[in-house]
Amino acid sequence: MIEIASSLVRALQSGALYALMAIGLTLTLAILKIPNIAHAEYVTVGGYVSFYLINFAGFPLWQTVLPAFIFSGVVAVLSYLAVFRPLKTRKVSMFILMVASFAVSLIIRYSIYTIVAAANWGFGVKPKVVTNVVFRIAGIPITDILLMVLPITVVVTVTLYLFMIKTLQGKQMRAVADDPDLAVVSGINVDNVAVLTFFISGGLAGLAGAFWVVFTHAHPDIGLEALIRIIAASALGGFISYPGTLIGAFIVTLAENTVMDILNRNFGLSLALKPLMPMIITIVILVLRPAGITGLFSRQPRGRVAR
Amino acid sequence: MLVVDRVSKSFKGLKALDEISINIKPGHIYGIIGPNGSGKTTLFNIITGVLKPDSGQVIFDGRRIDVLEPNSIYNLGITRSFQLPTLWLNMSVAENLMLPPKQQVGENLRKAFFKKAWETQDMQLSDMVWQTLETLRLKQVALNKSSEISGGQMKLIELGRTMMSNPKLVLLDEPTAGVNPALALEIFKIIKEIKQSMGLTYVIIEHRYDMLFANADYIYLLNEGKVVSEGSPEKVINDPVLAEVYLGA
Amino acid sequence: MTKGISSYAVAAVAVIMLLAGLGLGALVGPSISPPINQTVTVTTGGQVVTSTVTQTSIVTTTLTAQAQTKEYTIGFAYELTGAQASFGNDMKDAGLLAVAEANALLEKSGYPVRFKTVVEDTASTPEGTVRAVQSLVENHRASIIVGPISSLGVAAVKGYLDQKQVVLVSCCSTAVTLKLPNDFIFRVIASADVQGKALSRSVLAEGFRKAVVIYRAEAFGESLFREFKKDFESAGGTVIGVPYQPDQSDYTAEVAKLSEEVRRSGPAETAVVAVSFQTDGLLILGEARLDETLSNVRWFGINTFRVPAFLPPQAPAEIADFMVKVSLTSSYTAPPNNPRYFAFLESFEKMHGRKAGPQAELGYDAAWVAILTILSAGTDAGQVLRDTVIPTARKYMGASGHIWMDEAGDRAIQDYTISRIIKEGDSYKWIDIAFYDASGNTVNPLTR
Amino acid sequence: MDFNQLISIIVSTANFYAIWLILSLSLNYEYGYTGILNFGKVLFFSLGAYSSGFLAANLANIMAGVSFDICSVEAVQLRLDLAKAVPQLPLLVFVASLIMGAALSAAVAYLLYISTSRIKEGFVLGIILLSAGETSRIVVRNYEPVVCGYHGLVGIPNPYTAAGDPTSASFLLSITIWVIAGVAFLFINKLTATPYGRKLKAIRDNELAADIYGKKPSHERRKVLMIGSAMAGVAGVLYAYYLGFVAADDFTSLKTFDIWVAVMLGGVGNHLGAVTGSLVVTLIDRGTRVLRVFLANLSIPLETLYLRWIIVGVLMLLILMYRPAGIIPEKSIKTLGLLRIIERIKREKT
Repeated sequence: MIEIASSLVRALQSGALYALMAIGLTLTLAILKIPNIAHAEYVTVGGYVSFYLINFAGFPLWQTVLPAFIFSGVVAVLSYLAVFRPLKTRKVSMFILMVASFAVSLIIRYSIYTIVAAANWGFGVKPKVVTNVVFRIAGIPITDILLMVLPITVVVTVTLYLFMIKTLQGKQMRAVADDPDLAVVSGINVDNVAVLTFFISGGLAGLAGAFWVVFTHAHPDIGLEALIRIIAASALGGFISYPGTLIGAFIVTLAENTVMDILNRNFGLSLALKPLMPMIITIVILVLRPAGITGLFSRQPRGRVAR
Repeated sequence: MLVVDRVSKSFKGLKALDEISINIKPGHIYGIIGPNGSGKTTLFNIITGVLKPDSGQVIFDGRRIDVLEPNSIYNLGITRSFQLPTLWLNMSVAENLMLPPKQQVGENLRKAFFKKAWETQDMQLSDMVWQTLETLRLKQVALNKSSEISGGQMKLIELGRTMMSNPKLVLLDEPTAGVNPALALEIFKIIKEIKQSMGLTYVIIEHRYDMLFANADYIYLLNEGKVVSEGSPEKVINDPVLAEVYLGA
Repeated sequence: MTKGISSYAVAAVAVIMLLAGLGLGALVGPSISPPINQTVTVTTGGQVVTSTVTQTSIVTTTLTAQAQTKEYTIGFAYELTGAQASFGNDMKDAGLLAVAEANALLEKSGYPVRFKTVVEDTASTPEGTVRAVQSLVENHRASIIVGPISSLGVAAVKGYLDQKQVVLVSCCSTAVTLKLPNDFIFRVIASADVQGKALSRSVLAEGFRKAVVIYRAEAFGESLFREFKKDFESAGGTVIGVPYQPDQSDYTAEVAKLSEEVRRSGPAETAVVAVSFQTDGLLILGEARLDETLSNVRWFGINTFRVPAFLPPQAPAEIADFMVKVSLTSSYTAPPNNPRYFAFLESFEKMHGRKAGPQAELGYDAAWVAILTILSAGTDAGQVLRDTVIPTARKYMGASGHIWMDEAGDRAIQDYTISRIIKEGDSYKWIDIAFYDASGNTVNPLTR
Repeated sequence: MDFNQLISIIVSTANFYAIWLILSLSLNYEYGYTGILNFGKVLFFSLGAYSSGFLAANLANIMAGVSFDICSVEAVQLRLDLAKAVPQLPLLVFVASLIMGAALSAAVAYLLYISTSRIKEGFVLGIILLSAGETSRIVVRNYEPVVCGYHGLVGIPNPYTAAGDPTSASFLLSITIWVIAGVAFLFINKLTATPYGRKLKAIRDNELAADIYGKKPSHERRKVLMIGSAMAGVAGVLYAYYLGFVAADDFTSLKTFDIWVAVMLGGVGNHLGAVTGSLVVTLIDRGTRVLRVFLANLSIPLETLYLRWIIVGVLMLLILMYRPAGIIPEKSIKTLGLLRIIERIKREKT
């Protein structure tokens, strides 16, 4: 019982981080219809900003969060301006956007590789700041990361929600999500909305990366490694639902921790099969509940849209 | 020939079609009019199998077709065009016209290998396409990619595809939408020509009432998913319901 | 009629394009980087004249040639990107050190042979290894291949090398399935059974009869666990395994499982054994730090833990403190107080400006075995080299000890020194406490 | 550079190229012609490789009447010895593997397609295939009886052991690989330069219109996915026999993306595009290796190891932005009927 409880706590901790990562993916998908695989790289960028500030400038973790947010946000906006905007004006299909985002992710990831190799930081290095146990409940360790990440996730979620429904920009974002053409007609500057969306989603990924790098290690592949979970979480939210993504992230980590724990305990399933969990979730969700998703992917003809 | 029998369809609680019934007899041109959202296109979608009705049935030549897939309905002889042209955009105009004919041997996976089996048919096909291109006056763009031609030409190809499929019943969804008046006239002229020469039956959704009233034999006026008036053009045009529907009076 | 022709014309064009493209690639490739063994370097006084000639032609030069230097290429195929990148880079650098040392010695003695290195990346995948080795053999005419780390990589190129008759000396592949005689694969590391025994005996020697092993679920970790378990159980112990998928960034669930198994088996009499590499090892230690049970048991690890990457300034001090707290005991592949080992560590740091990583001594020895093999054979003919490797290696005393190869070309005897981490003031230090005697399968304490 | 070296470079490059060509052709058939977003190509590729390993290992055991663990060193030795003793056997097993690899891949494609028949959106099917590929990799790597789990299966004998020396045997195998790739090219070319290919393109360009005009999109897609997967399975068999080795860890999703890169670079919807695209990808691999050594000789301090990926990324972006149709753009399928129309138009113009 206590083991189950502690695996729940673990799921809560990484679930909150994955939620922050996945929200951005859902945002760009729902609002701009860009399936941005490079989203995972913004996590890595944020992670390395935090890693650099901690190890070479002596910052405490909480002070690295804002720089990581801004830096990743800027990288995300740059990738929008350089790649996605020109493609969007050409009205290419969603699939082409995804291929482009894959290329962007290659470029960002291997640029980070090059920088890390040139600066001799080493791969898979632990940052100087480490997680610590603040207190224990019945032997279950409660770490400072959990105590920082959980409130931040809640605050970010609520802020984002309020932003979306209260502010003009938020309303514009929703208008673009509903019907981009109509939004243009009603005088919304879609380009500004897109930049803002990219900044927020990249920033949130970077923010998650700042914590993630302390939780794990600094490696150019950390974003890639998280990608399947991000996709799974977003898929659980139907790729459009923002609260759904949040819950999805927790379900994914729950499956990886608690469900895997139960399977291991009762059926002797090897823990080495843990990475299967997000994959199986994705398949099951997509096969059983495709209806929530098909609304988003309207049957676009390939190439130019006749209109 | 085609009987739509008390068909209903709703989207998220919104009634698009409300127990609608329509009876189409061969050899005539039928017009369907009605304001936006009155369920005209939904009706076409149900007849061609794109949507399944919530209740009611569609009968074509004595056969119930609302349970069939679009491709089977097509093979029974119903073809349609779309309001927004749904061409095969990465293919040439000529190819777009070569696709509709039924029972092409060369389209069969197993027989495609044996060129002899389909070559003659493909040659005959090209003659048909040539004729259609002539009728539609589209020869100059025959080899262009269909995404690179004008909107009016796209509408013509939509029409051409219905001609190529050797149907019994043709449903045209706004064949002149977004087309200049001269071409619109031309299009209706072509429709009449084909009707005469091939003996087809047409059901046409159209916003240009003047042209529809001039060419159709029978009009259905739809509002909120129901037929509110029907009859000869003269009858419908003088029906006070028409003004009511359009002016909201 | 025209249709049929065009279909074949298309095919013909495709084939021509393929051949043209390949030819172009092949021509451009070597011309950018000329194959070295065809280059004859003539040293005259202080001036070096290099002219590219075919092997059979005679060098005619107006300068008075004092000696013709023959240059051999040693190809390094290492994991420079991908999951095992940190490992591979260390091995490569250790190998480069060996070649530099050899060249310095040869120059000093005036012996007219030099070694050149070409490094290729295997991307940590079997297919990448094949491509890397093919490039080394074909583009660069490597006489001998050194590397890769992973047994999967070695297995993937085995067929190719046997066919091309090129010798490969692997530093770190331990798979038992590659123990085949008469092939071109040689390994300067003992296959998993020896290391498993050494690890098992080092745990037994401290009086533990129960062990929980957390290990990488891949070829290396799994075979090591299997051999560990066999030996440990033969001595009356019980073993529980916790496998994990390597190359993840989150090991919380696995560490929790480890903790649970330790608690169930009794923390006081149970040893924790970690079979991890550098990156996953750091993550596991970092996570175990937060666990009460795991902070109060004894830990044992393989040689990968005994590297600077786990200690400040490269890693946070908390992890080193944890290692001290659990008296992490690790074995490394060298006989105790081996002067060559310490000389190697020193030279490595001098050459590359950083400390050597785990098992780097094996990368160094693999390169030396390759060098000595070529020197003893006096040729780069694959068949001759193959027959020369085993006798040469047997005469070689390396940084990792004596490399006595069996008939299958694998190291038969491996020396292990067992060391433990301690903290002295503010610095952390590994002290040697015992050595493993492979012939008697015993652990003997070191007495100074 | 001497002739033998040139030959051996061409041979080994062409081997990989030919295997990659089969994969690109099949993906182009699936995506370029029919619009199936198959992100799980590597799954079908790996199934071919697994069947070769599984058959080679188990048939050798059965032939010798022993029950060794197929992963043990004894079993490896047995396979190699048996191949020498009965030189016809490996060829037989090779042919059996080709059949089994193709059949298994097609069967799995069929099952996956019908179990996801409710899904109308190709994107979702793509993600399912991607996940299925990763799932199968993780399961096989953790389950020994297929191809020895993480250890990989060593010692798949060359099918032409009968030829005597290993050099000619491997050359014969290379020729086999090229011939199969050539046949695949001719097969797919002949199959699609027909009204059938035109129909597939209609399904790709606008599924709704194709359905309305009597083509059966779902039905055709299933067949295309099965044929494409069978081709990938054949490529997997060739790959396994070429390396003489199979390991589940080799079949990560990155391989799928490599194939996609080849098809997108070359140009979708035409087979020459796939031919060119995979050639470009192959040459980038060889080329950047050479470039790296060249730059290392110039002692430029920057690590150029990662350049290859950045080049691929930039190249892809350039293509997507400035030449969206790929290096070789798609052309009309010139069936006899279309040729006649073209002729008539020419005649009318003059």
